[in-house]
Amino acid sequence: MEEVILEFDKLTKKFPGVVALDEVSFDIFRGEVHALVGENGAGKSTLIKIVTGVYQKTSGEVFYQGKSINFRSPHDALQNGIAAIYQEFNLIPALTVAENIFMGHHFVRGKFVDWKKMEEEARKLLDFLEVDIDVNSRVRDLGVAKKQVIEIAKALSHNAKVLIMDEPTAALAQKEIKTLFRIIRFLKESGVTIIYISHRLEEVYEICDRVTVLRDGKFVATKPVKELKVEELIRMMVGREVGERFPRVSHTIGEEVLRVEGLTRPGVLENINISLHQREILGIAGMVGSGRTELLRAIYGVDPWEEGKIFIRGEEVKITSPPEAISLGIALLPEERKTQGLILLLSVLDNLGLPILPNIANAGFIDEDRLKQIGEEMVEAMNIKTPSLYQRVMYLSGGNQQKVVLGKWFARKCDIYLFDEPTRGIDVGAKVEIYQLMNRLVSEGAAIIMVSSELPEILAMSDRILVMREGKIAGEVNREEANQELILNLALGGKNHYARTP
Amino acid sequence: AQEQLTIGLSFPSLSFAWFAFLEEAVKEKATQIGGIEVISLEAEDNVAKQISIIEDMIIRGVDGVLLVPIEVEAVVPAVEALNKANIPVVTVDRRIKEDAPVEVLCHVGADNVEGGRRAAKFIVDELVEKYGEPKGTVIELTGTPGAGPAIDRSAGFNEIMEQYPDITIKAQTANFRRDDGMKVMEDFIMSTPQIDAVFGANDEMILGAIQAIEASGKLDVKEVITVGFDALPEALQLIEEETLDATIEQFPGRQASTAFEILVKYLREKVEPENKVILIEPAVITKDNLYEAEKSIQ
Amino acid sequence: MPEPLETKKEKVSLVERFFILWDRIGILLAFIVVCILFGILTPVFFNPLNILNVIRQVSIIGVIAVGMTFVILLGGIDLSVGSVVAFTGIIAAGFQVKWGGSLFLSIVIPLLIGGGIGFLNGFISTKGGLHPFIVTLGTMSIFRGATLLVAKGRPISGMSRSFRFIGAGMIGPIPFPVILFLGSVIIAAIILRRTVFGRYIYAIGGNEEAALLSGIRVDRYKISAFTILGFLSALSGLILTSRLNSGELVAGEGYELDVIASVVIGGTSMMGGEGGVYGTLIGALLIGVISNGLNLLGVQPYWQMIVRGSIIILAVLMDKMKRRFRTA
Amino acid sequence: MPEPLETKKEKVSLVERFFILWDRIGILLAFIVVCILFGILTPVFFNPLNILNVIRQVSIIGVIAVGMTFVILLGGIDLSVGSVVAFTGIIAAGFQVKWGGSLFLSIVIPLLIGGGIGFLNGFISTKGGLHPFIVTLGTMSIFRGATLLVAKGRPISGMSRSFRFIGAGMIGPIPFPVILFLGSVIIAAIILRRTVFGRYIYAIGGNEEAALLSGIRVDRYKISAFTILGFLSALSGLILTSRLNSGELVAGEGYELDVIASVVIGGTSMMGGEGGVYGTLIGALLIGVISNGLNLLGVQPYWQMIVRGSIIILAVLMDKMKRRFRTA
Ligand SMILES: Nc1ncnc2c1ncn2[C@@H]1O[C@H](COP(=O)(O)OP(=O)(O)OP(=O)(O)O)[C@@H](O)[C@H]1O
Ligand SMILES: Nc1ncnc2c1ncn2[C@@H]1O[C@H](COP(=O)(O)OP(=O)(O)OP(=O)(O)O)[C@@H](O)[C@H]1O
Ligand SMILES: [Mg+2]
Ligand SMILES: [Mg+2]
Repeated sequence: MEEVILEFDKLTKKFPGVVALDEVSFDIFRGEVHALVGENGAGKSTLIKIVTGVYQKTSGEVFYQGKSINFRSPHDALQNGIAAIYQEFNLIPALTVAENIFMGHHFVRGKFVDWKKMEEEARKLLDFLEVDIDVNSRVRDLGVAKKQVIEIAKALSHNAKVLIMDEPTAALAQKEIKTLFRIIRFLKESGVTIIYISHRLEEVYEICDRVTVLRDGKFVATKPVKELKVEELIRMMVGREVGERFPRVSHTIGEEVLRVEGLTRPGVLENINISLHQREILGIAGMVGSGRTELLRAIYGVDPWEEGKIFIRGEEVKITSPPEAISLGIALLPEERKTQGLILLLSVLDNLGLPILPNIANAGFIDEDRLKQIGEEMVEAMNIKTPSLYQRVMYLSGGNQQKVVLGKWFARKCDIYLFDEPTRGIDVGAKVEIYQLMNRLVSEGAAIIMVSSELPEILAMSDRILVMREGKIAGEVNREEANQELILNLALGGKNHYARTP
Repeated sequence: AQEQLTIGLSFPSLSFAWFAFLEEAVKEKATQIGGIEVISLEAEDNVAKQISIIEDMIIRGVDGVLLVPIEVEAVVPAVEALNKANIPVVTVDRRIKEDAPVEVLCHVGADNVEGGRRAAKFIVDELVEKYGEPKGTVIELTGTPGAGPAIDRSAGFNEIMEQYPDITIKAQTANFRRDDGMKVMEDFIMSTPQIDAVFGANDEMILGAIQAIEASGKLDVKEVITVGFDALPEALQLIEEETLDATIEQFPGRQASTAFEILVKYLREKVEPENKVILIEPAVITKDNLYEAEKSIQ
Repeated sequence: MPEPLETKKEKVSLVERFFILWDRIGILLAFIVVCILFGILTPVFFNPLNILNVIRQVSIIGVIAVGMTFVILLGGIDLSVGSVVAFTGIIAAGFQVKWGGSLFLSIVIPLLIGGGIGFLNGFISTKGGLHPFIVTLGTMSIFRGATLLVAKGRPISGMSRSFRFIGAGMIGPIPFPVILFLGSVIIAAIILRRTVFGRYIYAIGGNEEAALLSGIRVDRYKISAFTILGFLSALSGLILTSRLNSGELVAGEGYELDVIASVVIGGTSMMGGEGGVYGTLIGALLIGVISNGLNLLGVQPYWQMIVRGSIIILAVLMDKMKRRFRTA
Repeated sequence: MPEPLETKKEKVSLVERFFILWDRIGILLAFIVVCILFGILTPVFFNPLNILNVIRQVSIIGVIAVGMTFVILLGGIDLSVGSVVAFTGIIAAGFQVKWGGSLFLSIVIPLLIGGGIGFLNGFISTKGGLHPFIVTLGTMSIFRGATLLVAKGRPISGMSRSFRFIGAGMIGPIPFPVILFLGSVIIAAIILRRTVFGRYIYAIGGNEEAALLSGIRVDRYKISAFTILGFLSALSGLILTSRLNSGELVAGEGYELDVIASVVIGGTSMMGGEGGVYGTLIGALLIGVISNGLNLLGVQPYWQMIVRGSIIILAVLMDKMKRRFRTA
């Protein structure tokens, strides 16, 4: 008989206008890896935030090691051996990696912080995670993937009995995920209980023992993973049959719309050449920190670059700011939704309308009806789960927030879309819808560059794939000849891909 | 029985002791006369606020107003409003602009320009005593730039000093504050090798300056001629101790109680004052005539 | 803040409208309570004359607070408003009295100068990448000095009859400054809620980086907001100069605190991105009403300060409490 | 701010150390330039006596600015510091002169009261969920009134010889306030850089939510920071009262601006999370030096204001420029 470590009994959480959790009851065994899955907005993050004391439950009970608990703050949870990696980053940008990892439980010697020990321990943890990050660099200078790794290290640093991971792999590429899984297995061996939330179902099958499915805040089922087929799991999550996971339609590539020649930003990008055509989806693959994000930002005029030329429809352009890029018909979907993609305080509608307001205004006055109509269309098309168009985006679930970021640019017609990890945190069902929207954009004549760390997505959706390594284009692969090994090989370059040229 | 009266008293700021004396004198007088409620409101040295206060007094329906204007001109609209509401007003200390088209029952006050002149004359005399002729370096600590009394006192002071080309005047503002007086004086001590006299446009500033002089180790307080303004008890104390040489007394208590009597008399007995303007001569208080000061330490 | 009132476009009953307003303008409840209290303590408080009186008193700070709402919504701040009041006031007085200017010049030039100073504040802080606190601290000092310099250290008085209308005139029973104040509140509310400009102010204040990546020309909007504030400060300078019939040198000293307080009490977040100008209206009125009520009651000066401070804290606490009860 | 100086722990040459410092304290360059300018214009400026003079003048604002650094690092603000200076000053003077208190009481009680007011500010703003701007605006008014009330409108003067040591004493050639000021800078620097408390201040200011989720008891640290600030404001009140030999009613009026300016000019971000107390030291010195230099030069008051404002803006601009050059 397995020992129950965490038990939920009719757990209910209500937010104004939303029942996030509706009498959810299930339990978690000591030492298992327990997957928690469900559509965006199903209530997964809410559930774990109740466990760690971020939210207070509305009713029901949570038992931990047999005792009813009701933590008032994450501090209490950590004291009791429950640590979590939250869906959104919780790092202090201006502080160093080492400090962030041990935030909340600094090493001290006497009254003073023991920097040396802290750096050492941080280095050990990062070595354990097989990443090469300078523990003295500031978190704000790191890319999303590295931040995610820091979050993992941070959670590990607590030596918790229960470790909760809310989409820890959303920003990670193959290699890091492998390491993470190795660590999860190791922790499991040493008796740690892990709650694992992910939209990548392959991972659930690879690493988890049992899976609990939530739908619309209600408990659906808990099953051992082995006894459950993927199709069945998806049906339990979505409540219906999802067709093809990657619905690709072929389209005839048109003329060149964007050409990048010799783009260089010392230390980050080196001699990048790209040619993008109408009705084409160009995938960009690469390892963490290979410079993909930097490339998109350079084209969009966010970051300055030193050498090279950019041509739009054959004409050379100098783009120095996003507004200029937009006036040339370029749109960027940034990789960090919370800090770069959304105005959290504003409503869903206002966020969706942001790029299009000038187009639907008369003499500066917004056409509210038109805006509302566009908003409704987007919510419908993207299946954004929100109580109303006027809900602040800060109250949406992570995946639904991501959909708003996407919807923002789908609402505005552009010629060239730069998508940086577009489907990060989005559930299986909704992904399909997003791919379909991308197909529609392309068929209407747009061109897309899609940066993604999810290889299946890149492989299935791209017409052509560029692979980046250390700021350079390591190779180009045609759709027909592309496969996982080939791309990984190019991305890794046969040597330690983390080694950065100083 | 006497008619119960409510009298409004509006003055610039209670953070300066001079006005605190004035307020106190009014209240004393009120208890002495009896049957009078005094509503005293300060305006935090803000002209717009003073106007608001008078408007509020009108709404509340006071019988008369005793007004210490923050500024000679800016308060005119408020007096206009008082006239319109038929509420008699007596101005104290500072006079509103003379040709303003408003009715003021009476003005009781001292003349800041004259006070400045007297301070200057005192310093000149002392310099002559010291050097045999009017020469030397004099520091003038002026009040808050733009404030009425600061302008007037400095004007009177410089009017006299301009007549003596051998006297060098170095002026700097210390905002009527003691801490600024000290700070500015410290800097003067650094920059000016020889300082013969210091005039502070109020006692607070000169008291601060004296602290600076005493701490400097370079100048001797007894050597430097120091003159303040307002005759605060502390200043009088220092005159007694011969640290401070003189201060200008404008008799806030006498001004206030005179004005108050006139107002009450008018309200109760409909007696108009004989003179529309009663000026109380400012006096230079030195160790010799300390007893003349209102708050003198008996 | 999203505006359920306008955007929903469904028919809402008057009662509902009131509750929506109530919710949006958090401090309203506290304001009403304070008013009722004063009304009980001193009946003259609710005299229509007194009500107009208060609004007129408030209008000088209020007009600036309307502009400050824009700047704070952007996450900025402006300390120079008081100096702008004094400087533009002196310029207006100068044109009226000394430089033989027409009514037109003595109104238009100060407004242009005010807008210009605002522009300068915005320009230096955005293009120089400096926090507006520092920049406006600098211009606050600079234009206070400039005021004294232009006026040669003396107030300038004696305005023309027509100029005096701005601050002292009446349209029917309503003082003209009240019309200017309420007018600017309404115009600002419309701008903030219905125009692209307004929406972008909220967006920039909410998340500047995201706004930039969405293609909003952040710098331009920031500079515009400061310019509006400078312009409205100059308007306030005109009202004050006209009311006082004198260009005062110490005019506007310390206004920045009252102005910012009005905005923040009114519920606009110092972090930017949240709030609105109706809140500012209530915030400014609350400050005005407290001081008016205490004056009417004849509360002694020392106690006034203590009571005023306490009411302000209690009022905003009450607002918070109310919200807590609602969501509970 | 992470401290490369400490953390690297490798041997660094003196020159390197200087450059690291330079980089950390951005405004240093501007400060040096201003000093050299004044030194050229008026040789007495570099007189050691004058240098001590400036630091002593600065210490009154400076001690508060050290505390304000904590609060601003947290993303907070405190407007009540000036009133705390006045209130604690009057209490100290009261114990010295009127209530026959000992030297001990007239030092300890004001410090406790100062800390208490700080605690109150922190407590109300964190537990009530109010922005500290509003809370401290309230307490600023409350304690200004309380000062006047306690003192009955009159300054209280005539301190004992021993009490006067705090503000006017010397240890060797060094004025005692200078020791208090520089001492508090060093202690604060150590706290901020080496203790858990200090690190949590940065963490909370950098990202409050993240700090909370990392298990940091945010409220506790916030309240502590305000308490420290209140305590240091009281210390400043003691220094001022002792130096002036008088508890002043207008003491500390307007200090909040100078104090915040020192912190912000010193490079601490108004958004919180970045900066440090050495920057504050330079910021406070810069403000003090400008006013001292202009006084030494005998610049007229009007022009002083204009020049002071311009130098402040130029100095921070210069700091920005330097950074730009370096990263280019
Ligand atoms: N603070 C909040 N206020 C109001 N509603 C909230 C809040 N937090 C979450 N919700 C709502 O609760 C529901 C559940 O959200 P939750 O974040 O738990 O979803 P999730 O399962 O984690 O989804 P995702 O896969 O997108 O992360 C959603 O409808 C969301 O909009
Ligand atoms: N502001 C910065 N300062 C210094 N280094 C930076 C900065 N931004 C990014 N880098 C570094 O540049 C490299 C490229 O980062 P980028 O984010 O573009 O990578 P990526 O390929 O998009 O990978 P991912 O987003 O998955 O991390 C990384 O090593 C990153 O640490
Ligand atoms: Mg989630
Ligand atoms: Mg990336």
